[in-house]
Order: sequence, then C-alpha cells, then structure tokens
Amino acid sequence: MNRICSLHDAVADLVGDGDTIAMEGFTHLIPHAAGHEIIRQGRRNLHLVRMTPDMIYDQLIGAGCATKLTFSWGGNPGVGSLQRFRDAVENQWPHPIEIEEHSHAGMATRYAAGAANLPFGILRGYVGTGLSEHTSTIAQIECPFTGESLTAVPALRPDVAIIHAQRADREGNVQMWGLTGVQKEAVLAAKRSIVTVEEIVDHIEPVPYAVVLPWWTVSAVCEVPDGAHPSFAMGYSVRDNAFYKAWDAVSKDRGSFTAWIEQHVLGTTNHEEFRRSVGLEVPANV
Amino acid sequence: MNRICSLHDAVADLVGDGDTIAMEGFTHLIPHAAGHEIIRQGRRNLHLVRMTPDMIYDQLIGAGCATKLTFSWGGNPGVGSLQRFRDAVENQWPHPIEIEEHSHAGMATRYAAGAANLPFGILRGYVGTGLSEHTSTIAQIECPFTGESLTAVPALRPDVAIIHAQRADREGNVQMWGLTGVQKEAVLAAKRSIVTVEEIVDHIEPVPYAVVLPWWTVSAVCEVPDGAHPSFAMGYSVRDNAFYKAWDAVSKDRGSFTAWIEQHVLGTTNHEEFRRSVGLEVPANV
Amino acid sequence: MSDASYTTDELMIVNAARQLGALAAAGRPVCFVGIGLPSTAANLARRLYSPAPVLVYESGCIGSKPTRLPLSIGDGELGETADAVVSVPEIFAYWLQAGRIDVGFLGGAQLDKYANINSTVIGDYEHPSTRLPGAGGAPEIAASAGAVMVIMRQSKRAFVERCDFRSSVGYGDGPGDRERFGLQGGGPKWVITDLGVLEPDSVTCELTMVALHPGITREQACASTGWSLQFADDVRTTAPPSAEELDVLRILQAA
Amino acid sequence: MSDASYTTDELMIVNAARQLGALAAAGRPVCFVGIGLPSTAANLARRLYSPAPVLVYESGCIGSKPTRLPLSIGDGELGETADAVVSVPEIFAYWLQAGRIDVGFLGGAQLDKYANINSTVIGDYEHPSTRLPGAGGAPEIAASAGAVMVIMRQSKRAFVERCDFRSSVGYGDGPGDRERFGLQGGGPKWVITDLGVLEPDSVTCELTMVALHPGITREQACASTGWSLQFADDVRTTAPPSAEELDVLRILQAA
Repeated sequence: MNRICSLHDAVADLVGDGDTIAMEGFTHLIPHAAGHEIIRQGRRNLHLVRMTPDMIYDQLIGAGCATKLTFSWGGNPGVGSLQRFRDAVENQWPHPIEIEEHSHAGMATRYAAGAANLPFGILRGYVGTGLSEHTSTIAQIECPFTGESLTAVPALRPDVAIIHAQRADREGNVQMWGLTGVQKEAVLAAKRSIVTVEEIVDHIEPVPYAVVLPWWTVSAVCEVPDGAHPSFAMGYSVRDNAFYKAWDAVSKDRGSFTAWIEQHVLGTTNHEEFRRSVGLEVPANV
Repeated sequence: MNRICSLHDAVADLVGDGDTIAMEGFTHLIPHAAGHEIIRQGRRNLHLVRMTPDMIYDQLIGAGCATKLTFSWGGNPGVGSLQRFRDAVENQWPHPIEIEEHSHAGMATRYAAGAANLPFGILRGYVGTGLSEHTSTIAQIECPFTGESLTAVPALRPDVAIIHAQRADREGNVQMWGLTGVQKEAVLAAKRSIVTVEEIVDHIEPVPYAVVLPWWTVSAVCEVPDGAHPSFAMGYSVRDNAFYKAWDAVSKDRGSFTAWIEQHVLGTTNHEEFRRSVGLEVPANV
Repeated sequence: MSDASYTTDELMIVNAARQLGALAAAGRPVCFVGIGLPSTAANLARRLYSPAPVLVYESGCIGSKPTRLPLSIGDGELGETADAVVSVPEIFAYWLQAGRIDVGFLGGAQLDKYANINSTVIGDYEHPSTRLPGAGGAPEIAASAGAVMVIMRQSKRAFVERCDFRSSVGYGDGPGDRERFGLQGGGPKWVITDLGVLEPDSVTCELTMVALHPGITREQACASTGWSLQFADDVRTTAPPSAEELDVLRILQAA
Repeated sequence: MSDASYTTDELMIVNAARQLGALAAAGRPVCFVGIGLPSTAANLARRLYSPAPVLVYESGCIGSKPTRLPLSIGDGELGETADAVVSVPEIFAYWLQAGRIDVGFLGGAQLDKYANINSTVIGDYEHPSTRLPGAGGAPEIAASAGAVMVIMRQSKRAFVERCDFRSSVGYGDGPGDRERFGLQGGGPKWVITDLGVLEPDSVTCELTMVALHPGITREQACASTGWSLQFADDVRTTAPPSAEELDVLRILQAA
C-alpha cells in the first residue's frame, strides 16, 4: 500500500476487527471522517481508546463497532451527555460495553509511556478517588530513592492511532498546529497509524507551535478536506457548534440514531457523499 | 529584586555558596557570561550539574568554585578534553571534586522528572554498564503490571538553573529557538532561575520551534548581548570555533589558566569589559 | 431573585471573579481553567482586576488572553492569544502536577460536605442509573492545584452527605485525609453557589456557609443542602453584582 | 598506505558510508548521528545513495539535511534543515528508547573483543590515569538502536581484551548477555577501522575481521589488536575509495 492513499484503503488495510484504536483530538482536529469510514466498513469488537470520547465515539458505540472503551471524559462538550455511550453503559444497547476509566493526567501519562516504549508511566494522581478502586490499571509504586508512594499506570500501545492534521507533504511528513493535544504521543505509541489531512502540499513551511510527524512514523496519509467536521482544523475551518448541538436530539433516540447512521454513513461511500447527505457544502478543493 | 535586572544583581541575589547550579545548553545558547559572573563573585562549594559540561564549567572548576559535578559528557566539543576538569579529577587541583556520572538519557530523564515534580523518572538504560556500579543514583525498579525491570533515576531539582535565550519581553517572558536542549526542563525543575538574553523587546513574535518560559517561571532576566560567547545564539551570532580551540592551550597549564581567569574574568567587572579584555568586539546594542 | 436584574449564572460568575480579584491583589494568580462558568469568571476577572489572573487551559494553552469567550477548551482563540502552547501530557506533568497552578476550578453532579466531587456515575458504578461524563482533569486538579474553587448550583440533589462516586478528592473523610493521601495542593477553598459561598471549616474541614447572596435566607440554604449545613459565626451578605461587573460580563459574553 | 591518494579518515568514512548504502538499498535507514566521522559518513551516504539515510541528531534534530558538514551537534544548520526539532528529553525517550533508530554510531578510547566501549576513564574509576569525557549518549544508543556501527582507529592500545570501564555494552561477556540485560536493540554489527572491517561472530559474538583494506595484511591487523584476533573464513578486501566517493566527500568537507 502506498503511504498516501484513500481513506477507504487505509481503513481497509490497517484497521481490523478486535483492534485497539485510538482516535485522538482535544476538541480540535478530531478525525470524524475516519470514524465514519470505520462504521461504513463494519468493523466490530473494537477497543476504543480516547481521553475525550465525543460525538464520533458515540456514533461508533451506537453503531455496534466497540466492545470496550478506555477514556477519561466522555461527553458532548458544551452540550451534555453522549446518549449512545450512556445507553450502552446503562442499558447494554446495542450490546454491553466494558469500560476502563482513567483521569486525563493518567491517560496522557499512559500515551507518553507508550510513545517512549516504557511499560508504564508514573504520576501523582488518583489517590483517594473511586477510580483507584474500580480501575485495575492503576497501581502504587514506591520511589527507590525517597520511599515516596506514587501512582503507576500501564503504557497505552494501540494497534492503530488515527488523527486529523492540517497538512502533509508528498513524502508523507505530517504537520499540525494550534492545539495538538496528545496526538503525537498517540501516533508514536501505536503500532500503525492513519492521518487524514486537510491538504497535501509540495512543501511544508514551519509554523509556530507546529508538531511534525516524519513520514516514517506514519502508516497512511489520506487527503480528506474538512475531515474533522464538526470539529475543526485551525487555519482551515471553524467548529460547527450547531452540528454538535443537533447531535443531542438525533442521538437521544435509538431509532433516530440508527436512521441517521444508515442514511448518512452507511448510505454513503465517502466523506464527500457524507457531506452532501447531511447538507454540508463540499469544499472547493475536493 | 526586579525580575529584569543586571547579571551582577541576579547572581548576587540568587546564587549562594553551596548551591546546586544547572547551567544548561547543548552547544547552542550556553550561558558563558553568567558563569564568568559566578567566578567574579567568588562563589564556592557549588554542586555543578550539566549534561555536557564544557569550557565554562572547566573555568568554574579550575577557578575553585565547584566541589561536585553531576554530568554525562564533559569535553571540549570538536577539540578534546577539558583540561581543568581532568586536573581536578586526576590530581585534585585546585581541590578534590566529587563526580556523579550519568548518561545523556538518564540526565534528561532526571530533569524531566524534576520539572514534573516527580521524585524519580524511569528509562531503559545503564544496564550492563560500569555506570550502574559506580553511580549510586541509579536503581532498578519493577513494572507493577508486566514485572519487567527498568532503571530509575532521581529527579534533579537544582537550587538555581541558569540559561541563555534569544529574547525576553519587558514582562520577563522568555523565548528561545533553534536547538533548545534540556533548558526548559532545567528551569522548570529548579527552585530559582536566571535567564540571560540577547535582547529585551516590547513584544515577542512566535517563531517555529520556539520554547517560551512565562515570566512567572523565571526569577531574573538579564540583557547580556552575546552572553553565550563562544557558544552562539541562533539568529544573533555564530559559534566562535577558534575561541574553543584556543581554550585548549590556555587551559592546559595551571599557570596560564590562572593568569587568564585573573586578567579576563576577575580583572573585569562585567561581560562588556570581559569582551574588550579578550579582544572581542562589543556588540553595538550594548 | 425573580425580579433581580441579573441571572443566577451571572451572580455566581461575578462572585467567583471577585474571589480571583482578591487573590490577584496579593499577586497575580495562575488559574487552570475549564470551559463554562469557570472560564467566564476567570476572563471576567482578567478584565476587572490588575494584575490580571494568568489563564492556563488543559488543552495546552498557557497565558491565554482571549478577546471573546472561548466556546470550547480547544477553541483556536485560546492558542492564538497564548504566551505558550504545549502538549496535553506536558500541561498535566510540567504545569499542573508540578504545582505551578494557584487556582483550579471544579464542578460536578454531586458535591459532598467534605468537598469531594462526583462527575462519574449516579448510583452503583457497575450498574449506574446515570452515567456521567467522568473525571476528566478533575482528580489531579483537586490534588495538585494550590487551591480549588468549586462553582455549582446548590440543591439537595447535588449537595449530598456522601458522593455516590468520588471523582476528585476534597477533604476525603475529614481532617488529615489530604495529608494521608499525599496530596500536594491545598484543596477546595471556596464553593460559589447560586445561594452564597461555602468554605471548609478550619477544624472539621466541613463545608460551611460563610456568605449568602442578597435576599437568600439560611432556611433556603439548609433546604438546598443534603447534609446538616453549618454556618460561620459571622455570615456575610454578598454585594449584589455592580453595574460595572454586569456591563463587563455582558460585553464579554456578547463578543 | 603512505602513497595512497586518500587519508585513513577518508578510508573509514567511505567504508562506513558504503555500509549505510547497503542498508539504504533495503529501505531508508534512520541514523542517530554524533559529530565527527559518523556525521561525515552519514552525510556522505545521504549524497551517494538513494533512498538517502534519515539523520537524527541527539541535539533534537530529526531528518536534518545539512548542506555543509555540521561543526557541532548543536550547529544551527542541523535545526534549520530538519523535518522536526524536539527537546533533548524527547529525542532520547520518544525516538531512541522507542526503537525508532535503525543505526547508531559509536566510538571511544577502548573497544574490547565483545564490542563493549570505554569512553569514561583509563585506569581505575576512582583514581583514573586519564579521565575521558564520559558516556554521553552511548549507553542508550548501544542499548536501543537497531544496530550499531563503530568507527575507530585500530591499535593495540585501543582494541583491548577487556575495557577498563564499560561505558556502553556491546555483547557484554559474550553470547546471551544482551538478552539477559534486556537490551532491545541489536547491538554492534560493524566496526569500521583504518585497517578493515570487523563484525561479531554469529556464535561467539567475538569481533572478527571480515574485511581488510587494500594493502593491509593479517599480520598488521593482529599486531594492532589487543586480543587474539580471529578472521572470517572468507576475508574480503575492500574496494579502494572511488574517485566519485572521494570527490563527493571532499566537496562536502570543503563546503
């Protein structure tokens, strides 16, 4: 497979049933189009990992793709609950979902440990909370020099990391900027990675606060303009807050959710068709 | 003391006898002028810490300021040995020096742990080397999840970190770019910090790969143009390789070393006079 | 308050901002800010007080000076106006855990009398009646920030004797627990509600009503609290939001 | 070699570059480069072979494409031409330790028959006759790089039965030691000297002469080695540096 390929081919070749998948993005640069493609290709038994699962994980869970979720905060930011996530946890619909719950600091530490090829990371965290009691991947560890007790968490090493970035060059070097969250760590911690980008350019100009992933750390790069929608890509798009708000009503009901997925995701073959289907303008450069 | 002050006042107020001092810089941005000021003010019993002690640490050691050195590589890059460091270790001149020796990876891990307020950091390192046998600040630790054995090193928490940067604004926010090494970690790990800068500007423009230290993380900012010489500040100066090469001859002999320090460092009152004394041009903006 | 010329959100935001103003007077506080009421309060304080609080967002923005209120923690404006933008692992390790944050903000679905907070589940963890978003950044904000300010509407349902789940630790089960847990931050110091202000008692650590908003009675406060609410010896009445405070807040929110 | 039209440094550099070229043919290798001969060899290989090796410098530069040879590990040119510049803690944790480096380079004052290297002290550690610069990045390069290439002049003084101090581990005390130590990298695979090329024996792990440079005899090699030097069954003679190799190298060094 070529490093630069279609999102269809990247998901077909790199995402398997039962895989542990980390699709990261901290409000900014969330890889929604890639999530839709996973639903479209009918992946099952996925272990989804993310600090802040939001709408796209709600869709994956509701569509029955996931049997486990590892996370630290699952909500629709500024709107409220994730209805499909709640229905899965509270009512086991469409089937039971196992959850492994951490804090943001713990998840960030786990990704960083994975990126550094360490089996665990340490932090000051969790002590006294209910998480220590209910999550088995939290342990105490003693400092060999001071005797102080700290918290250890195991590294995250996803099978596949999937992120969205602003651009890549033709060699496959990826550049993202603005708030870049934990995406670099997720890619470096993963065995394989897919990056959707707003555009592929001849030459990447350095910009302030940019994170660059060299081509040899990325498995596949796919040009998917506005592939983060309704999230955004700084310099290319703004967050579609109305779309996030509207999701609450769509997702509240199993029937309306299923109809939405069938019409807009399963009923389309790619991101361009999805955009037309939900009434969004198709970017000029598609 | 004002945050923005003279280097004399910063060293007088923030560096005490017996302090642990980290003056960092990875070839680029080495705070030579600050080192001279410490010699000038006659500090004693310092515990010097640095990944790559070079000429300025050679001067501090030869001038009798230091009784301990924690480091990972001590040489004159591209030239050879540090003569004063060798004379201290091999012949206890001007007095014995205790050494605590690590690898680069271990030192970087130790600074990062200090910056993160952890008592230790972990890495895959040292196993099978003589360092494990001779350095007491290297320990084994077991992963609580996999049972795997890893190496632990204690955090570095210097009393004072001293670095050189390209610029600061009038509030004291510091910006450096190019190769920035471990300087951010050193400052964040230290109790106090002094930053010498090429210039103080009204407003800091973001530039690619820049590291910014907010004013509230820095104790003192001192405008010292070319304060890194013979090291360099990208965008302001180039490395004075001839000066590094010439140091070898000066430092080889105790007498010529002492004469040099007396004439150029102890015999001058600030960096501007030092520059005139060694025959360097004084930058126009002094 | 039905005829008040301000909303309960405005009341809480103004009182939270005032507390930041008091801290600012003693040296500019560094605030770790979430989106919503805390972000609004911190941004209001930035406009009202000098020196202005420094805003740090968990998305990695340090020293953000947004000209309009951010809609989300990942708002582009936060990065564009920041002194520095760092990664999420770094913001938690080098900034929050390192003790560089003076004030953290928390809210949640339940708050108990020792200022522990639940934002995880209502009911049993394995079989919850309501699954909430989860702890997010709260456990380590509660552990490591120099002080924590809680902003929550006061009600019997939310202010409970004991949380169903402890997402973040206030004073645990009472005096000495923070020390036993090795928590380095100072813990919750102020709870700003729509009825007034609670603070932990210096001996018992129990949240105690220290101020009531204009027109609020002790009976209303007790009726809106799920534990036997104690009052400070000298309960203040907060000043109503001033015209200036409301003007600046509304301009901020309209931008 | 007194009448050779190339220096021993050029000879070693060209042979090191050729080895990188052989690796490049099997997919572009990522090289962790120090300053000096390794940097020169890697930059020569970048110009001679396609796909070109990727250069990573321990100062934090990833994918540097310098147009002239860097004078130091912190040379501005390395950062300006890099795909990415990262901090020193990150380069060691996320890149070297993570196993992302295919080839690391090492040199030192002493090399022993199991390819352990000493760059710390000659003599006793506490009372050294010569204090050397120290280990620097070597312990973890030797531990974590996919393979290690050593470039050193061969002499009885430098090629010793056993190092005075083990700064970095090759094969320890022989077969199985790397596994026992839990080292994840492949260890030293090639030692390029001014006399030829040594490689570890696949059974004993002992460094064995597999190639001699033109005009070098087995006797010269034995006389320049502090242990009882073994030879491969089929010792090659290296090709002398070609006109093209020397041209490109000299243009590179003159720039």
